[in-house]
Amino acid sequence: MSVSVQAEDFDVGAEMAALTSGRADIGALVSFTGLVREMAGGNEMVLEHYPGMTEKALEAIEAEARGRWELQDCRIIHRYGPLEAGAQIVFVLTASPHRQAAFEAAEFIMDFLKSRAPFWKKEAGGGWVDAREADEAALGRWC
Amino acid sequence: MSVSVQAEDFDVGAEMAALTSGRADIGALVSFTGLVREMAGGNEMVLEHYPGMTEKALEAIEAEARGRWELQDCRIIHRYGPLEAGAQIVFVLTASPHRQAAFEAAEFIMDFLKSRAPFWKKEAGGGWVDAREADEAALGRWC
Amino acid sequence: MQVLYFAWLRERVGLPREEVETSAATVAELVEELKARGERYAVAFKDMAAVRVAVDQELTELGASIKGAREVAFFPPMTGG
Amino acid sequence: MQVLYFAWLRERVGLPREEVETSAATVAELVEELKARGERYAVAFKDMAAVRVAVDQELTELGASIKGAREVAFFPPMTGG
Repeated sequence: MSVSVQAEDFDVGAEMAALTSGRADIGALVSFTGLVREMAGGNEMVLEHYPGMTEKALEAIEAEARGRWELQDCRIIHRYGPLEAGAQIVFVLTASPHRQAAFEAAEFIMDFLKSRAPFWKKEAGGGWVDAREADEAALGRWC
Repeated sequence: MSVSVQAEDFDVGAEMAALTSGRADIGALVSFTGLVREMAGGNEMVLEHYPGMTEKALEAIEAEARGRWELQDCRIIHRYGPLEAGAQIVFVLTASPHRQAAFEAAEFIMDFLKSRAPFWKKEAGGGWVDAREADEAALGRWC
Repeated sequence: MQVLYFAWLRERVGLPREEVETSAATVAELVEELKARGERYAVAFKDMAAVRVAVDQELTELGASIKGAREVAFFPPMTGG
Repeated sequence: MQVLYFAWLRERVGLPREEVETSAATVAELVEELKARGERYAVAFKDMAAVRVAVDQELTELGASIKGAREVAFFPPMTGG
């Protein structure tokens, strides 16, 4: 199981080392780390999620990526709860013999996760972050 | 200066932490790590390079990426010398407010670096690794 | 059946989840029943273009059947990542 | 002018760099002069489709001028990353 939904922070170096440890068949490792950007209305946000469905949704996205690309391994971590500006929110790591597969799979996972995993962002000012049309549109290229 | 050409290994976690430290304006961080895959003819290879030109070529690739995408920072590390199977060869890190810019810039840098930075791989068996047509073709999509 | 609400749907309805007895066959019919419960529900479900639904933790459409479902969740478009 | 060789060009020529006195105006003319130096050079430069060149550390073409150049380097297609 390589999907984690957690309140705690994560260590990208340790995650990458754990994935490559003891093997020499991986050629390309791509990571995406999403960070909380400083906001106009205060520097904290809260990520609400749907326990149970979140894990299922991320596992389904990972399975879809593994079906589409030659992946040797894959890791997805998504945090929830209160997060300050600068904090890590999400981490996606893909390993493949080939760089293009690793890049595309990581982009695919991020594109689906943005609009299909049940998370909702609320800014410190009290407003819920609106879904971006650009995020929905980004799914189009994978269909 | 964010380009390093070195014989020593590098620490991806430390590189990422150094780039994001003390700032909260980055939204997306994409890393690519290239690793030596185990080879048929022995598990060591040697990377030869052209000191002086290598640094210039990598800096030119980085400058081109910064001109094309909204990058807040960028880091390129490339090793040379003897490298064992499983070892890290190359590292590219891009930071942007937006994930698509960070992904595309990292892919662009890797595509150019593969065919335009003066490195040559020699396998333990004594044979020089041939350039791949797929690598040359990969440049086409950026032109 | 458990009905769950997230984000501003939770805030507008005023609770995160509730047990609902229903004979509705589809999500859309369930929404009509809920809207009839009072002002808070009517406000929450006013703009259904902004509401997403999951039946037993699978994203689906308003026309989907809820026969035999254990859990129906309503929430705004997702904003993860 | 310094002439540099890398990878199998270095191995075939038998040295990594040398000082060359030349009146060649272009890379192509320089290659012809070098090939005339002997068998090792002739073998190294036999298939020019497999040879890349940099003048003063900038990638360029065989037709490029080398007037005033300090450094001309020959090498196979690059295989970094």
